[in-house]
Amino acid sequence: METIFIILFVLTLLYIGMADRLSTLVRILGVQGILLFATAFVALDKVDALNLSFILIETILVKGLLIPAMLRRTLQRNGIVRETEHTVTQFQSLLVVTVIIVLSFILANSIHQPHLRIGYFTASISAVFVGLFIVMTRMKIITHMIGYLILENGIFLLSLAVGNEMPLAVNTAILLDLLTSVLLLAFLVDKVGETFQTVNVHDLNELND
Amino acid sequence: MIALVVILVVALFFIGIVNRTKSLLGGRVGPGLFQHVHDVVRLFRKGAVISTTSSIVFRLAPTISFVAILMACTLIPFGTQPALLPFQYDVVAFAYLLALSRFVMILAALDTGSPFEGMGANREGIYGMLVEPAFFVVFGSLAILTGHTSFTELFSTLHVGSGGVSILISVLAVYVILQIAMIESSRLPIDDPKTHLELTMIHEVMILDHSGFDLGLIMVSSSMKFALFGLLLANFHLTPSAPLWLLLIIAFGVNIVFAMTVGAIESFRARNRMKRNPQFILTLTSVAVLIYFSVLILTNKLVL
Amino acid sequence: MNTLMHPYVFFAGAAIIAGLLIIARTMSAQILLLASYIVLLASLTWHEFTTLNVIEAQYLKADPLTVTLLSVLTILGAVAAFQGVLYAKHRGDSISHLALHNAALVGFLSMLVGVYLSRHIGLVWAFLEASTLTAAVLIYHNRNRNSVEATWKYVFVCSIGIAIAFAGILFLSIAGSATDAHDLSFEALRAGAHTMDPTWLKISFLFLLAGFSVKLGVVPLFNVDIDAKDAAPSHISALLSSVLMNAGFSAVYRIYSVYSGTSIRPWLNSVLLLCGTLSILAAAVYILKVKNLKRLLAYSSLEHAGIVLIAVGSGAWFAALLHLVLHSFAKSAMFLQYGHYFRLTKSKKINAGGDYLSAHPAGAGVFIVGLLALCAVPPMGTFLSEMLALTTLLGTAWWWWALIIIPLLAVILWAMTKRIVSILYRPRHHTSVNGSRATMSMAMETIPQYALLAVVIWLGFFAPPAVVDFLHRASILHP
Amino acid sequence: MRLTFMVACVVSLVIAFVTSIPAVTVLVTGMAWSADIGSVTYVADSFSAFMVLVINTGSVLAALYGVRYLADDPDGRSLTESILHGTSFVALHAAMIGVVISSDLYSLFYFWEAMSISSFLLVLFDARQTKARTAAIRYILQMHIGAVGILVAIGFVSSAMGGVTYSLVHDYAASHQTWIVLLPLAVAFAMKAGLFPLHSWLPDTHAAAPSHVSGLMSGVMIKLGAYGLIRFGLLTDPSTELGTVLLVIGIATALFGIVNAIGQRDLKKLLAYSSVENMGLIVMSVGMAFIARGIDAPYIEIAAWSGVVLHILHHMLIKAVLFQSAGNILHGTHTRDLNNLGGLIHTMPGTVNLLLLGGLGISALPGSSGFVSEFPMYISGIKTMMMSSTSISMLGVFSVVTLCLAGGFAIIAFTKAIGIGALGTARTKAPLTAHDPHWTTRFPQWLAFGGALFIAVAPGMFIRALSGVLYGLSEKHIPHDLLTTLDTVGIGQAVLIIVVGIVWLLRMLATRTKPVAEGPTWGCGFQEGDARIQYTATTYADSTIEIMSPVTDVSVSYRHIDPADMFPRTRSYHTEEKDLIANKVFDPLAIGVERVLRALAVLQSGNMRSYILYAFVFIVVVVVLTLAEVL
Repeated sequence: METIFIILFVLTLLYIGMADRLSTLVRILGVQGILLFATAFVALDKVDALNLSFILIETILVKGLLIPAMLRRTLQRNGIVRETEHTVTQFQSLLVVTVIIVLSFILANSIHQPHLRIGYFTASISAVFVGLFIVMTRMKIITHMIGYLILENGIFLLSLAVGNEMPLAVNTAILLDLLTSVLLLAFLVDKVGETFQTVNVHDLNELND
Repeated sequence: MIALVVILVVALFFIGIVNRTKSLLGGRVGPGLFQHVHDVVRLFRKGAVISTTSSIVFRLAPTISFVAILMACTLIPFGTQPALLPFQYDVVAFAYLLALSRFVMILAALDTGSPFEGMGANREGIYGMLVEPAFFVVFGSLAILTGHTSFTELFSTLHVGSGGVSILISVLAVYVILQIAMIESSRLPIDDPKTHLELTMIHEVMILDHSGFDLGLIMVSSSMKFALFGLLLANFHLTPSAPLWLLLIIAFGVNIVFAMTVGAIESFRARNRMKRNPQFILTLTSVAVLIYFSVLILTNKLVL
Repeated sequence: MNTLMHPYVFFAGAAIIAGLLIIARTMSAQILLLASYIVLLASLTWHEFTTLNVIEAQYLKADPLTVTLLSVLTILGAVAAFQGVLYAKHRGDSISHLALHNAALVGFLSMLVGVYLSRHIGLVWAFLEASTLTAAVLIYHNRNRNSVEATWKYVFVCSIGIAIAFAGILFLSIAGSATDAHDLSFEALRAGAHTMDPTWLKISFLFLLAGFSVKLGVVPLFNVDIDAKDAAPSHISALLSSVLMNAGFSAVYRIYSVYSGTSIRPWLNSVLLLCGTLSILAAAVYILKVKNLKRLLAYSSLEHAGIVLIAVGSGAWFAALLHLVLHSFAKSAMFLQYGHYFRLTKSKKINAGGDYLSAHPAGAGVFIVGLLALCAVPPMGTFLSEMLALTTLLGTAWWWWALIIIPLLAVILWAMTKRIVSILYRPRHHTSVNGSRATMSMAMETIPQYALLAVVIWLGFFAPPAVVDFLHRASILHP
Repeated sequence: MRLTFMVACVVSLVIAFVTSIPAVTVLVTGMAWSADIGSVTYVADSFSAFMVLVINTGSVLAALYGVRYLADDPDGRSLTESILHGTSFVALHAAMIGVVISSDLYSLFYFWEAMSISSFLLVLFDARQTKARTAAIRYILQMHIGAVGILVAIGFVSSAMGGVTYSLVHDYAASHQTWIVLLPLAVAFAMKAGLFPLHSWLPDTHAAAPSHVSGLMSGVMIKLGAYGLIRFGLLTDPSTELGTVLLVIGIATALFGIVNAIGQRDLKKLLAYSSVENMGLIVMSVGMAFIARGIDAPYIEIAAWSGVVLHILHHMLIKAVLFQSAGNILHGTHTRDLNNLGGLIHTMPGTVNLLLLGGLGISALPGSSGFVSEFPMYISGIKTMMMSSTSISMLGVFSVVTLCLAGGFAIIAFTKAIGIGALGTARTKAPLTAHDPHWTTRFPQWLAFGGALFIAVAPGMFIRALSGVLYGLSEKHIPHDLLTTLDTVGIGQAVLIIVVGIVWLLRMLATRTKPVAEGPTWGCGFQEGDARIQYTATTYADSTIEIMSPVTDVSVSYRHIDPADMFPRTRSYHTEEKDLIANKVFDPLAIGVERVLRALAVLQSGNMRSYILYAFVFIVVVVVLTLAEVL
């Protein structure tokens, strides 16, 4: 069961590699959020109400609904539709994502750790690197945010892969932090758009030596 | 004490002999032997013309220069007769006293603000500097040879022909000292007192502005400097065993030969080109080093 | 007072004060609230000092390191809060603007208190991330192009960095999952670390170091720190260079001390040396190039953070902590004085300055003494700590690292001196704007700066044995 | 300014007073002084005590001069600056004392750095001028690099021995390779002492510093470099090899220094290069002493040490006189360029008299303290020539030749400084309007000169008084005939001075009645001679520089006249004296390092995407290095 979700999740990563329209990326993020919930739900050994509701909030509510909605709003406010400048073509981008997934699989397979779930590990590592890849290659700061969120999803999966629980208090703090940082980033995207009249990264390099 | 007397006496006629030799070789009769002395006496009596540019340095310099030479005279022994003021390593003091005389004369020259005197001063400084290593290496070598480090002790054991001493070393030493004497006294081949083109002079151009008593002092100093080196050379020939009268004769004889040599050289040789002078003086150091090595071999310190 | 000052009380109090600050609409109320927050901080510090190594809240515990850093935080927090009010006054900011700033300041400082106090690695992470968010508000304070850019970059890179660090924590728990050490508190980790798989430990340390480097302000993620310090108001830059850096140190150092009980200790040390050396290299490279005084100071922080890591890596833990503390004071003084510089020259540029000795004599004194402190020369305490660090390094098997580090330090010294001296002495031949001279009140404002610098001298050479002893205890996290 | 410095002066006097008492006690009783301050032990043996006295004398002279010098300071200065200057002065004084009474490397390093930094702050005094600023910064950089040597020594010794007291250094040197500890220390000391090829900071710094500070730095501070070499040389049981190395370095330094002094146009730079020379002579003599100890030749050793001790004293006093005179000239004329001076003896007689006397002294001419301080060096040199081993004998030749060449060059250098700078006619208007400063500026100068004169006529007395120091250095008693020789030299000097006086009186008597006419200088028929036809500093040095061109670096910027130039344009001829080592070695090195570092400066691109990349590059690099087992 969980293998299906993992494969679906990896598929979304491939889709991200191809996607061009920003709204598509945002939608994929939403889908990822729901997939994460499903995975977590299945993966959890013993489901207690508190933990379940916590994960529910974190994945469905925050990752699946709240963040995509907010991103969509930001897109509208700044009038951004698609990524117009690429440093790599879509073909290359897809190729790289594929390579990342393959390499992650090889890496995960080479690790012999009894408590490590290889499938999760592959997916999470792929997501982390795909997220970073997005950040590296895209020009719009909003895409950077999306890349960061993909990375965060990867980290979430990784924590599932490890299967080690943080105390609830710590988990809550982490969730709060993430949420706030995303909100703050969204706010800053607006501010950058306002102040610089651009949302392209390469215009944002006044601070250098 | 005897040494000082000898030097003073020699100083009286040295320049006279040089000039007489030159004029005889040049086919002239020339001035009398003591013309030089007369000149000095006349200068002592005269008033002076001094440059408005000059200062106390200009006036004081001849005096200091004279005293420095005088003090140098007190360091020279006469054969086995000790010098007036003998002490260990007085060789150093000797060289430095000559340097002092040079230092003040250079300053006096610069004090006039004349371009020619500046030129002479500059050359005097360089040649004086270049000649010193030769002097020290020679006397150092002699010190190694004899084991003594003051003029008095040195010459009490060392003279040409004295037992065990290589003639070669003494001859070379005499040669070097002779050349040093020529340079220090501003004679050929470095300098030519006869020349009347200021650009080519060294010592003479430095004293262009001096007159009267001061010029007299300068002339006395240069005569004494000659006599000083003359006695130094003579000391190589003063056999300790000989009686005093013989020694005196030898000493004066050496000085007369020295003066005649100077005269002869000045008659037959042309002055070096200015550019060649440093190199010429450096040759002396090379010869001095040769002496040093010979001494090392002689004292069995260096085995070839 | 003692029993009352539970950390929870502190955090509750801080939250209330922050809330009140946002709604308070008079200057005096703002000042009063800030003052009460400082009192709160001070009493927490005192409380923790008296209850060392007692677990009060579930995941909060104070050890000597905590108390040391808390003391620094209290002092610098007080100075910065005071300076913040003056800053708003000079700029003529609205009271609501100031209120937001003050509230964020309180939040920021409280989050750092959390970092110092946490004994759980996840909680450290959470507090550090929270400090990023509050710091963002402070960096954004001036609301101009530079601050927008810097804030965006800072928040974004911090988030990425902190995500990397989180991956490091997860790798650590992979390492721990093979054993029974499921608890990620420092005590449990320390107890179980030697049974863990060294490879995973290495990987997790690498990720944690890379992630937290953004807080400590060292290679690899130092760049955004520089930008943030450039764009933030000067008293905030002072805090970023001192207490925030200390927080990063606290995190890295606690992790280091957990791992150093295992077989990978030599590896840890050499990684820290590499990281420190690269930091110093980067600092040297940029200090040679930089034209902006504020960035110069920021790069100097990079250098000193590098020295601290080198001290840790070579085993001179006391020197590391001492250097960290001294640097906090010295750098704060310099940043505060930079504020005056900006007010007088209306420019961040070094070549806008000149003849500072006449324009602002008292401030020039701060620059000189501060420069001496940053260059680590007698009679500054930094001299002692840097000397200890370097001599310890020279006594280890890695002594040849010193051959790289020392020339770089010399380059930094040369470049810094050259720039500061040019500000102090170079005659000004500019237009009327730059001809302004410091007022009496500015001269008075240098008193706290001198006080901070005095601490640098005092701590280095005349500190009472009790203080030195306490620092020693603070620097050794586990016996 | 003046008031602040007066406070500094008083504090300095107090320090001098307080520290001199134990120092004198040490010298008189021969018992070392030691005290525990905090956990650190400070020790003053006879050599330290001697250095303390030297430091105190030099500092007090500088302070006394400084008070008046600063009173004439034309620039308006802020209170901060005054306080900084005063504090740094006192700090320098105290730090120097600290250096010589330290008995462990930590304290040494502390005071050493304190000394560098306080002198740096003092040099900053004139930093409103770009040149002075640059010089000061170069100075602190080089001092910092030098001080690293001590740091390295601390690292090695403390890790091996668990402590860094001097006795542990000795044990370390005995049980390990001596050079491991001695070489880094020697770099530090050589840098401070201005030994070739690490001397290049010295001329610029001395020229940039205010004159009381240059006098102090040159007279006292750089001696501490020699102090360090001596102290640690003795600690490591000096061998003939070490002595030879020092001797060779000393020779190179002395000759390089004095040849370059001749080339200088800047009066203070000339003096500074002369300090390089004198440090070279001191170190050469130290080397000689070590060699003598190695071959067990007590007479030579004692003679060499006497030379060192006397030369330190002599140079401290005479350099104070000279730099302070230079300071007076600078204040009077606002220039240090000899080509702009001339004829000062008419407008500033008081200052020029001192310059003259100082010039005589520094050229080591008879009648001065320089002669008696170089005399024992000659003794050791000639005596070494007479040693049985050929190689040792050759070293003696080298040292004697160096001494006499340095003496000869010094004559050229100082006749240039005095003759061009102070005599002749004024080359610009500046010297014409100059006048002597207040007599109080000359008070410390006369004080210093008086001291030097005392040394000149009674060297034996000094050596007797300092027999404890010499015993401490050599562990041997002074041979009687050495004392006799020195006594004779002293008497001879006194006689020389007296005879000069007598002859001068006689001359006055003889010429009293003679008419004296005044006229222009003889121009060989050329009537329109003016100040411009005089020899200049550049031309005076030209022939020396020509024969010494391999070790000097004088650049000439002049375009030769092209035959095709029908109407020649205005031409200029400009020479610039540079330091060979600085210009050809250190500067290119520094530029190279800077270029490499600048080339690395692409990281902070402002491009955030690359910032994130760095994290991964870092992780990958560490992983690769780990796999490669580098880490």
